[in-house]
Amino acid sequence: MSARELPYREAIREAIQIEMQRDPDVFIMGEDIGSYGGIYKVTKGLYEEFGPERVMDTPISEAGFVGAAIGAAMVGKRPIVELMFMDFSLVAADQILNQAGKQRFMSGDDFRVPMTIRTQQGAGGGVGAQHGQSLEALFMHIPGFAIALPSTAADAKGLMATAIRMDDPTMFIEHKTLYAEKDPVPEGEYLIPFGKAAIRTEGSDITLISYSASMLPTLKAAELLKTNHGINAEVIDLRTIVPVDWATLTASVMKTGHGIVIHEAHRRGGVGAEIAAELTQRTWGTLAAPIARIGGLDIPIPFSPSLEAVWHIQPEDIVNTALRTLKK
Amino acid sequence: MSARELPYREAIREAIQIEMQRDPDVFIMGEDIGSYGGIYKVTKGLYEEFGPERVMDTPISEAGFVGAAIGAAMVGKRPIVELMFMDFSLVAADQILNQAGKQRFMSGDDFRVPMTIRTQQGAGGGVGAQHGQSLEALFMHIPGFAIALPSTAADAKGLMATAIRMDDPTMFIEHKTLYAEKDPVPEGEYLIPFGKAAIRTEGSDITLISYSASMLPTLKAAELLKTNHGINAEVIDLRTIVPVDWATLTASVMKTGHGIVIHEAHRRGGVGAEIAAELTQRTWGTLAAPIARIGGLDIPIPFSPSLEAVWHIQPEDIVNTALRTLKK
Amino acid sequence: MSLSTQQLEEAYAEMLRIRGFEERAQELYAKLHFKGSTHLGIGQEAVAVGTRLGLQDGDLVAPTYRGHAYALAWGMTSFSLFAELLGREAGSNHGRGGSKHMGSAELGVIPGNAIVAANLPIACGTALRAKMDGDDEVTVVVFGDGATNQAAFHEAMNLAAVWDLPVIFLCENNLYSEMTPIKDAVKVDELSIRASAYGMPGVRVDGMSVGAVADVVSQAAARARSGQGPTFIEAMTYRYCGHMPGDLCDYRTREEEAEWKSRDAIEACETLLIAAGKTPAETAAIRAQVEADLNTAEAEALASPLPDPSTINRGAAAWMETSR
Amino acid sequence: MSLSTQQLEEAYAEMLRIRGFEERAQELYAKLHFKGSTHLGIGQEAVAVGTRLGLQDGDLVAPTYRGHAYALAWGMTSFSLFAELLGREAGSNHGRGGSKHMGSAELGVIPGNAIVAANLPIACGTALRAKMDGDDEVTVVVFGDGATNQAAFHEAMNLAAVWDLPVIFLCENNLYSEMTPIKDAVKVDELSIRASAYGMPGVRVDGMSVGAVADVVSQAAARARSGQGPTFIEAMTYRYCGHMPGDLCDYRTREEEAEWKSRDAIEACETLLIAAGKTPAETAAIRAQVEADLNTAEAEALASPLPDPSTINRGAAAWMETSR
Ligand SMILES: Cc1ncc(C[n+]2csc(CCOP(=O)(O)OP(=O)(O)O)c2C)c(N)n1
Ligand SMILES: Cc1ncc(C[n+]2csc(CCOP(=O)(O)OP(=O)(O)O)c2C)c(N)n1
Ligand SMILES: [Mg+2]
Ligand SMILES: [Mg+2]
Repeated sequence: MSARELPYREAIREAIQIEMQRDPDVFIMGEDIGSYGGIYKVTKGLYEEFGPERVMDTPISEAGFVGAAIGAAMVGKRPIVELMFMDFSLVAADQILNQAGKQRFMSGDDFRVPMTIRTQQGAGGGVGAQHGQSLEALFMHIPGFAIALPSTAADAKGLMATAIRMDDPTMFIEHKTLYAEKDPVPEGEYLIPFGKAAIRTEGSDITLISYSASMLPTLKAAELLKTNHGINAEVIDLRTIVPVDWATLTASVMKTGHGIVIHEAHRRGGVGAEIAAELTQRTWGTLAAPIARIGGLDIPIPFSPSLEAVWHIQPEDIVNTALRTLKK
Repeated sequence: MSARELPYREAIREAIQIEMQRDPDVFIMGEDIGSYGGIYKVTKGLYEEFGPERVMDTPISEAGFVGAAIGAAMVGKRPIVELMFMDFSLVAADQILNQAGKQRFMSGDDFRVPMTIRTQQGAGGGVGAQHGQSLEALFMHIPGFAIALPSTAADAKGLMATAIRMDDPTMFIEHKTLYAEKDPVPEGEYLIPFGKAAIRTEGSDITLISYSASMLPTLKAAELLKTNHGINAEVIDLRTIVPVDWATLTASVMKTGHGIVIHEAHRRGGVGAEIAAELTQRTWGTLAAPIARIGGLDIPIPFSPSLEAVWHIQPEDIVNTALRTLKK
Repeated sequence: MSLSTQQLEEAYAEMLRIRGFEERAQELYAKLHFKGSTHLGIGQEAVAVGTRLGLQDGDLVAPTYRGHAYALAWGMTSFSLFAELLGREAGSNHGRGGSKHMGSAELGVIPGNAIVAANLPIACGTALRAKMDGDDEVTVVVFGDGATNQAAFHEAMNLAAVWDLPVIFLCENNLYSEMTPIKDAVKVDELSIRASAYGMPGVRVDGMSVGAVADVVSQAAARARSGQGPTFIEAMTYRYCGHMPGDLCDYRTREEEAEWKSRDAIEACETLLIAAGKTPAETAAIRAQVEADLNTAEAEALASPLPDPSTINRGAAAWMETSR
Repeated sequence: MSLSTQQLEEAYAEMLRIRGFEERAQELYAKLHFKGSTHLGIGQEAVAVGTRLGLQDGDLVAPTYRGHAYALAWGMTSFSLFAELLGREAGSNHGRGGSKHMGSAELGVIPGNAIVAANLPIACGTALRAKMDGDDEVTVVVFGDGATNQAAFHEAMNLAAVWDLPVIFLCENNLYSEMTPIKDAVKVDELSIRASAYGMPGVRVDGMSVGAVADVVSQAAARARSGQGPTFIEAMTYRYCGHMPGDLCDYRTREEEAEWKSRDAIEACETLLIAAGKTPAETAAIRAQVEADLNTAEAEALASPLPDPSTINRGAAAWMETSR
């Protein structure tokens, strides 16, 4: 497969476009995604290609249209729903957590919900406490959704296509600060399985585990560790948090003996807690130090740049934690 | 303080009653809580004592009346809101997580939200997938609420009174299977601070950490461990999960070298993950085995009794995990 | 749409079957054959049966937790419902759902929903599919008077209206949401006025008359099928039983109950049948047949096995881990 | 309520102040003095100013993310708003909230809300307090046309109606929710009809006329104060600017914009003032004074410091841990 550079937003669009061309049951709906092309322009051009019936603008009724997507999915469609900001998932939380994720089980496998919820998250740039949250832990805890949080354009394309084709509900969480990031992206149909982490940098001293936009400070920290301290970090991109690729994580931590999980979401009760607790179980005996966690501070996201910078994870936070973990 | 036996539901009622007598700004609202006294009869008699203005029946509008409680709290009231089943918190999730928990911070400390959300959770008895969930992890992850999950009538009384008097939002999570459980409960004003765990059984071999109704199988497991295996478990009741009493937990695990966290909520991304990850950090070097976690299975709660029994934690599950942890 | 004798007879049998089922469910619960509450529609049968009569094969229904009547009216067997109530493997949902969630993909029954009003948006979705695919299938979604105060009601009503969806919003106004009288929950006298907020027709109908219900439903269905969009129907009805087991109904008067029971839909239907020439012996025979069938189904369900615990994964997605 | 010359003059100055603030906000954003979007109400000033004129001191307002106008009309200083925009410690929210959340407990401004319609239930709560305590304070809650399709709108409208709360629901119908025209989002012609679904009076008013707005608001307030409950007001207005920075408004026509601008509320107010005997020199002096004040406030805000990172805990509850 040949690849060309494409920004993250366009890679996602391409996956949706190809899936809509392949399967007439795929459609997408959300607020201002039609002729406007979406606030972050992910759906730009789809309206022109597929028309208002398959690229549907909705009223500001998240619970309503997520529910409508569930219903359509239960009778054979493959809807994609855009939630403009992930924070708005909370006005649709009942439909997402009590409905979509439970229909198949409660019906004794009589109904399935092949729906994809697309949304974007992330602080940074003054979006504040109600437009920047990273809420993936909520959707990980309650069984129902497979969840992807791609950090590269290629992953975004491959995981989006897989999500759309899956027979159970998936949540596809983009990050607002990644939309313009470019990567080589394979052309045509391209699928990446859920549950397969990517080793971004090989290393033998410590395993850094992250996903989504937090991969950026994590990769930066790995560089700093190497350059300034001669430490070889292995950097793993989880890609999906449901399911988690335990095999890759376990093998890496067994090799390095040290691990840190890094994510932008609040640390308390975050995905890092699950990874750290479970990995500790799985690698006990080879661990040389407790697995550390780094997350957003345990307060709402502040608006002011001087406070937002403290709230956010910096590469130095990761470096310092690595040094502490390695007792250097 | 003298104490008499009182069921859990009456202990909660007594705390509310005393606080309503003390402070005219305290009021309570919810569905069918007035003359009917609430589905689980917690508010029985309050309507007669305080009248419809302070014991308010509401339409089926959880987002609406949680929001109204927030607004009232922002201008000086101390509302208590009953959410009939915790599962219904999801239709009010925006008000709870995006509004109540953030107002104080976003306003630069200009507004406070001294509101208490009371609700009940718990599987068992065929309540099924939409009426039995334990969702505390969701509300722990997003900063905002202090969260209590009492397991005894006395704790329920003391923690409820504290919750009502707190100046920030609190969530008070009852368990439907505990309402009829009796304990000695102190009379009159009685307060238990948040963040103070209770050691229910002292022991030196392994620390069992739990809360709410899962204390019952946990205490039973401790008995079985003692009787059948000569193992002395220390049993700790967390009482509040925000804040967590790290000092008590750390001291215990440092003493025993082993720990298990047990809760009814799904294990993945549950409170147990946070406790295990953090305790591992805090007790590293004294830990003889990884801290284990036991939770509800990672599927919606099944209705049928034969499946519900498997979904639920049994004392034997805890015993087996303890034996495995202790390598016995 | 006035009902033929044949239709009246079918409606009569169906309402009897529903009531007989509900009464047995009540007893099974009282005798501790199952747990976890159940919400019965004794007294409300005409709404479900009239609705089904007003529709066509292939039309979908999305009921509430008080959904047995619709499941039966849509052709699900009483055996599969008894078995589901009892949590048996042979139940409509293989025991995974229970009383509140009975459904059938084959028969067009979207599972009942235990969250008030949550099936309204979902029904917009099934209707959206029909519209997208150019099928003339209609979805009817059922909910109570109290549900009209819940958020999802509003968003679904508006979506259906603005998208001209082939959906019928069927409100069973039984005057109470649990123990709260509707007059304490809304300030309007008729709920049907709520339709006007969405530019949707709203109509109130006597829910104790199976013919009247069939009538308005068939008109709404015709509207929906011709692309004119949704209709809101407020069917005035009454549940003779409590909201749930143990509810003593002390929030309403015995007089009110008696007044509604005096207009019982099954009795009214029997009177019509007699007037149409049926003999009391013939109606008694229908009753007896329904009773016998229900007895058989109940006994068979009671004799059928619970799910094997090792099959707990049925209906779980591949990535749900169920080991402890 | 027809406005006195004195009131007209105040309204004129206030609308100028608001527009001047918004234009400066736009420029500050364009010049990268702050980030994170901001939602301006250029063109809609008469709604905020008329509303404040129709109310009394002590009445509360709960705006949206497009809330600067209300914050200013309720007496918050332009300095504290500039400083908040810029994330400074001296800002109304000490830089914690930003453009969308400006509020003041002292002045009765419930913080703006970045979740569409979320302030409606909250406003029911502040009104409930007044009712409980027997105060005759009124709360006005502001939202857009698009917000009337959001769940919380519905629940709040119904609660307020059934509890006779002293609250005014003020809908700024500017014809668009972000880029979506209201006619694509609802099927009704007038949003005010939505009030009837709750048994609440609904009225439409010209939102480009400060007097007309003051009029209906003061009537609604009188109703609320006398215990008769809420009113829904639909104020027809138009935002001259985009929904947010970068919005090029290519979803609407230049003709439509011109038509609305030809009815500009500030110009109309100036015409009235001149008709009432003010000279052009006098109105120019008012303009100049407003400009000068805004320039000073803006400069002071730009010169004021950002919050000290060590104070990040301000407004955090005791149990929030902020160490990493
Ligand atoms: C969101 C939500 N809130 C509350 C409940 C609890 N509940 C179950 S049924 C019911 C009453 C519903 O009344 P109505 O809509 O009139 O229907 P009815 O039960 O009378 O048929 C309530 C409050 C629920 N299941 N879901
Ligand atoms: C629940 C929710 N959904 C979507 C958004 C994104 N959003 C912000 S403003 C807006 C448009 C609101 O339109 P309207 O209510 O007409 O108010 P206006 O902005 O025109 O003043 C939308 C969709 C949001 N903030 N909250
Ligand atoms: Mg009802
Ligand atoms: Mg608008």
